[in-house]
Amino acid sequence: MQGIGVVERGTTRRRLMAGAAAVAGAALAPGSGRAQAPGTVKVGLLVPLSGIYARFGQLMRMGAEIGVRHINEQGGVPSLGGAKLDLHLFDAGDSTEKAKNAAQRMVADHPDLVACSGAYLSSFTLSATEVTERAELPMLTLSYSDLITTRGFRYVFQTSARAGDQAKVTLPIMLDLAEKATGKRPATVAILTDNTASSLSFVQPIREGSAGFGVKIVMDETFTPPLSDATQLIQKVRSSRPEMLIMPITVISDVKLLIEKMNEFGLGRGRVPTIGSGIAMAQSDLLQNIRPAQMEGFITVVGNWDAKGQDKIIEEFKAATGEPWMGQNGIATYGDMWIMRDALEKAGKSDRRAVAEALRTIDITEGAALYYPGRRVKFDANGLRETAGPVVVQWQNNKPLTVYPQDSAMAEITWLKR
Amino acid sequence: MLQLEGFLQALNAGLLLGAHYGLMCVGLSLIFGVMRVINFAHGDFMMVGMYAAFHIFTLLGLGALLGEGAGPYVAALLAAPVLFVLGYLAQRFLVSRVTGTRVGNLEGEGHYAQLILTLGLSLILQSGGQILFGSVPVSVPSELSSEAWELEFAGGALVVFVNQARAWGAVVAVAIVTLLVLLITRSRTGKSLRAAADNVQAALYMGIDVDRAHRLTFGLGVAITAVAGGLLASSYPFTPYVGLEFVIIMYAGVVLGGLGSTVGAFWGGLLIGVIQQCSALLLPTQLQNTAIFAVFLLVVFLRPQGLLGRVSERT
Amino acid sequence: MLEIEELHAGYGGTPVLKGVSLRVGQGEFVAVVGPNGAGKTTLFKAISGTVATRSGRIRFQGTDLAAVPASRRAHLGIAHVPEGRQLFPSLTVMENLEMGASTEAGRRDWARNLDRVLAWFPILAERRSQLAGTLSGGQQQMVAVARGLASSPHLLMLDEPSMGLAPAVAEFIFERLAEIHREAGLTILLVEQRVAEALESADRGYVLEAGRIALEGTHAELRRDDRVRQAYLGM
Amino acid sequence: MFRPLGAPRILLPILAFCAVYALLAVTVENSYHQLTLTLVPVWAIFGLSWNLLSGMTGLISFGHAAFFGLGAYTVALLFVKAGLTPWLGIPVAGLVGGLSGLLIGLPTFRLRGHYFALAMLAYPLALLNVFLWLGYQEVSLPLMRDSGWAFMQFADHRVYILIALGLLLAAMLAMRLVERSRYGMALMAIKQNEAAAEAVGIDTRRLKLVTIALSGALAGAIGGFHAVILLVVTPEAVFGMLISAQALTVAMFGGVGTVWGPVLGALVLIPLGETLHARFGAVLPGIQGVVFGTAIIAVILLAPEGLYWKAADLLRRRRAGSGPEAVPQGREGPAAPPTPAARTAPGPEAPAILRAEGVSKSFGGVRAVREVSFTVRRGEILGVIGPNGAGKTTLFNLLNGFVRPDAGRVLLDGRDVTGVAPNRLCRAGVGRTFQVVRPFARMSVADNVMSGAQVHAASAEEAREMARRAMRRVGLGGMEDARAGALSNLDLRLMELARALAGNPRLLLLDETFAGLGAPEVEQLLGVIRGVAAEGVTVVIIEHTLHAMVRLVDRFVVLDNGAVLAEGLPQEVTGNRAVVEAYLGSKWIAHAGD
Repeated sequence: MQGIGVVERGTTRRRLMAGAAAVAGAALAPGSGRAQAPGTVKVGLLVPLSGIYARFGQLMRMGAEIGVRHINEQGGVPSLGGAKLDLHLFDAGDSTEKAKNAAQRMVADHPDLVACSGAYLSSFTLSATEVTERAELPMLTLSYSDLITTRGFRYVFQTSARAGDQAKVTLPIMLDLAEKATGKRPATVAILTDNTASSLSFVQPIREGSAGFGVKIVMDETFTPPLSDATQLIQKVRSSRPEMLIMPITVISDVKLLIEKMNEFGLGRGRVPTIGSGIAMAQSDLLQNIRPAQMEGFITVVGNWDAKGQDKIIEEFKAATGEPWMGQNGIATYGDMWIMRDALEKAGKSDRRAVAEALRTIDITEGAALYYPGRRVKFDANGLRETAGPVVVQWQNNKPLTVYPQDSAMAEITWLKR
Repeated sequence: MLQLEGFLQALNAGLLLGAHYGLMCVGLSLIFGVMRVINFAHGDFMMVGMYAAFHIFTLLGLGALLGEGAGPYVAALLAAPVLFVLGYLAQRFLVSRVTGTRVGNLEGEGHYAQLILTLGLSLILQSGGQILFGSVPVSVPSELSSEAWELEFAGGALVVFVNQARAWGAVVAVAIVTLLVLLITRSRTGKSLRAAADNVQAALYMGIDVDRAHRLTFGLGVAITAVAGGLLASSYPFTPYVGLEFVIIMYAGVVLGGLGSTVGAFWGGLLIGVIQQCSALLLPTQLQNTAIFAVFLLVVFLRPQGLLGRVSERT
Repeated sequence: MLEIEELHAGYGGTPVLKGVSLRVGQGEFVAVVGPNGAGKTTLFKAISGTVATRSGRIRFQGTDLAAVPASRRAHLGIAHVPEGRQLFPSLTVMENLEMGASTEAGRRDWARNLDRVLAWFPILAERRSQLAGTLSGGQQQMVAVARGLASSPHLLMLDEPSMGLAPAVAEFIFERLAEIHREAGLTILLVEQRVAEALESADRGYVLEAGRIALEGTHAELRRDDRVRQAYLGM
Repeated sequence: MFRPLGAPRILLPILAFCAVYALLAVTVENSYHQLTLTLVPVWAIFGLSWNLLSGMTGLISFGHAAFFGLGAYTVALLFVKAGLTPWLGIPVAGLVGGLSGLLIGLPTFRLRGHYFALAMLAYPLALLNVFLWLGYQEVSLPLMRDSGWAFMQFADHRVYILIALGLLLAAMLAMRLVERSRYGMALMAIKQNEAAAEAVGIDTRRLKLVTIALSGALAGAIGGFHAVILLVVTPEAVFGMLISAQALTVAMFGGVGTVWGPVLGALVLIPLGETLHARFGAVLPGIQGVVFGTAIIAVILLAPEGLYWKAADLLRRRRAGSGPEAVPQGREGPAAPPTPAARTAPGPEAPAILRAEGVSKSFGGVRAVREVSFTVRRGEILGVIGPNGAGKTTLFNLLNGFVRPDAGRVLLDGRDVTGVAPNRLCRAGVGRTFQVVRPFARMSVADNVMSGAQVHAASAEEAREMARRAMRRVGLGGMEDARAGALSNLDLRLMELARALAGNPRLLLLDETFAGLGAPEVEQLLGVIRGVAAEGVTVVIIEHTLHAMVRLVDRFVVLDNGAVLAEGLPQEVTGNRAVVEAYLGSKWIAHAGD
């Protein structure tokens, strides 16, 4: 990127022990020698940059870097004399322990950080916020887990709707839509979910309240990702003949196996209307792994997505990264940078406690708010964004397009008739 | 009828997937059988094999050349020589230093050193893989991965879908295992590998270059597992960290079949595929891997030498 | 053909051979006898390279073996029939013989060697496709000897070929060895506990005790020696 | 090294290390460094737990994450569901770990070698799936703002370091005590040679179970503490394969089978991994793994047995080169004890101590021992001779319970002991030596001998005294501190004999004790054995050659081809034509008249 991402420096040198000689070459990283300019404010991004989740972290990094560039180009933080944001990256690695270590490193080595964003996986966010909470460093996150804002923490701010809430909002909309398209309200639903925390929270209200939604659950299967074969799961879908399938999946390889198997069994492309949760079913990585035509009609519910009115940013993101669309990870961290800027602007000083206080009281429908569904940034007492609702994305013409909420929608939702 | 259909469907999926597992296990088993080394990095070598297949497919334009039907299989086979060289070199420069005749004086016959070394190797392959190949999951494009032959029984009341990509993969896997068995039972090289496995000292007395036999074995074992990975690469998106997901399956399969038995390893892998897919008929799907471990432990306790293993390990 | 000078060898920290010197001439049949643990097997292993030499020299047909790796020594013409047979149990009898013929000479002369060993040990022809691990002790020993011969060696080294065999079987093996020595003119170095058979067939013998050569001489000399009688019978 | 427990030389380094570490830790202000300093002892303890099972018994476990994870979940779930403080949760976690160790050990100890290692792999991975299935994807320990101390939540992270260090200190001291105890000796004996351990009376199965329970308890407790540090428990993070690998890595990297190994391993690897991660994780993601892996490989190629052993060997070599202290201490007296009281061979009327009745055993169709019957009289020296491969060692294995006969009985003092486990026979007074002596090369002679005394002694002190006495009996007095690896052939034999004698057996089975000895050495050993017999110990000795035996034994049993060929007084046997033929071949007889 443009060298906005500044790696940690300073104290790390002392820690270099046995590995020093071997890695001396790599140590000459770009930007590592740069002194902090007087008019800058340090913000952090703690995401997995290595290990099995690195891909997601990379996308989040791209979004944040563009966000910071835009903010700085547009005058930084006016109330701080136009101070520029200075983004620092921290690698959360591939385990909760590494994520926690990185968070500890972040707060210990950078006492002047005012806010941070992260940490992709909800378990990483959970362990990282244990650190940031104690350090009184505000942390913005898009993790869906219900646990994040139910622990009584005061320095964590969840920008997306919790998975359970997403399902509660989405399901009736889907049922209405089906009724409108087919003339018949779906009465049977099948649930096929992996057993990650966010998927389980998504299906929980449906399992518990199916009667309230007026549907009957005809199949309910939970599997441990990653699958090695989807045959018998899809066979169960096939034999239970649901009118709608709820299928929250988090791992790309499972998406491929399940979707291809549905197509193989003649259930794909809307034959069994399928609603997922999370970004795995709409990620650009799918293009490398599955024919987009096979995705046609699939719907997934996410926390944030490319929305109407963001074309310029999206185009820039696409040009800078070569990605075909921006997606939740890019847009969310982009927006997080703007929330940080707006909170700094409100706080009027470069201090983490002041920023946290500003976040607790912020209520805007402009600026950063434009990058979030609901178009408003206001956090409740637990740190959950009040108007955060689900964003519904549907594959249409080989692309996942936002179809809900209305003010963000880039296309009309369609319900393929059986 | 529905239950029967479900069973047949699961069995069919299990057999097809199991053939892929079997091939993977055969590679690991070969190395174990001849060198008595537990290769922790075996799954990561398979990962490199998957990437090799992917890049061979893309760079040689196999999709355009052969189509997305046959192309992926050719790519998988072409990954073998690449991985053979990699395995050969890894044995030549690293593993050989803690195996074979050099470790007689080491604590635990060098097993500790072998474990740590292959763990280190595993780390390097994974992390190096991330640097070289990136972290975007990829798969080899195949037009067969969502195509099935529909077998109708009972006048169409019962339909079994046989996935074409997996079916052809299973055919290739069986063919390779057959070729390998012919190689090690019929050819002089194969026999000398078995001789080196049976008795290192006696093999030396015969003038068999045991070090070379070990290099061949490591290369061959890695290459075979790489082909299995390449075959899966069209239906399974992978990242540099995919090895860990399969290495456990490989160990279980190899032990089930009987440590050191090449054919046994194939049956072990096949059995694991079947258990994994059929367990969901009885147990929650979430526990399908637990079922593998349960059966694995059961078999090991009842028949410690594995299904086809010899009664005692070489001492 | 084989000259050993002041050989010291052993495992880890324990020396086993403490200065052994020994010669085997072209076409000779030489026996080495001695109690268990005297270093007979170590001596053989040092010759075929699986035990490291500390000091001293081993020359075979003029070549200093120090520079020859273990796996190449068979190719020079040294066949080692190890103690306890050490067959390849999961290979068939024929495959074991084939492995014996791993040397260039062995492959070249395969057909001739096979005819010869099957003539000397006809039972092997019957058992050709049986797994070697399932044979009886005597048959296994025959395979071991035949496997050694299959390499077309210049020197055949046999380590306790009678071990664990019934006397009649052991005698059969010794008779064959004598026959092989006579007919093929093969140089043979034998380690044996059955002193009489060993010395009967051999031209010369050495007595190895505690890593040193205690005695040497022709078979007649040794057979008459009181120390040999005492050492091996306690008479 | 042959010193009573608690000797400063053993404990001082540990105390000094912990003191230095603590001093260093309290001066560190940076909370991230504090975290790293906490994790070093955590992983060191986990490594120690692995070391206790795998390093000390030689059974490699790939599944230590099972205990670790159960411990972590115990603490987390007790906290969340029952509000139980980790101060109590961690001990419970230890208990859970210990119990799971027992449960896992019971079936798994039936397996050996690679099968054991790989079977262990299955447990944590199965548990991982089970915990996912149970719905414990993410368990978060609640933040207790007002009662931090009560719930092990400290504002000052240095408290965590001190707790972790305290646990490490306790674990290291405990491990050191274990190492020095009879129990530790027994573990060492198992690792060296499980059969020999059984033969000196160690109930190997029970001991292994105790060990896996202790190891599991330690791993469970530290898993629980780790949950307190991390505050979030997920199945992948506690049952994952990488956790099991972590235990292996720190222990093997630092040195297997020593207290210092895992500590050294953790001291190097944890900060190294962290530093690499911090420095390069965000610059060139992945490079940290490459460097880390390369470092591990480089070290293991240079020091295949781990840092500690490499350092120890280097140090010893240097000391041996310069200092006089390395020269082994002299013996107290001549190797042979003073001329023993004259003994007379018991006559045919003497009572039988051991009887074999029609004992047979086949291995894969080969009849190794066929219908062997004979009697050992109390107080005699009986020689069992026969050519190599005649079945002598198999017969010994049948006599002391290693192998169960296919047919026939073995009677000890008239009581049927057929198939009774060797350790129980040993307790009943049957000692045994082995053909191949495999000492703990790096341990002192006394420590080697002690392993034979420990089951018969009430305390380590007593065992030490018994070992000392046994060493004097065989003429090794004064050699206590010599390294077993540096002993001569004869001294090794004497040490093996002392080990068998340390348990004060009534009946001693000696397997090829004279192998590899020169004539003067044989004489010395003959004297020792005569001395032992003179003290009233019955001796059965297997030999391959006759020559020394005729001057030692009262009576011979001659085996050939698995069957008794002859039995009788030395002069009868050597004159027996069949015996001569079996030994020397018929040709000898033919020439005998020359």
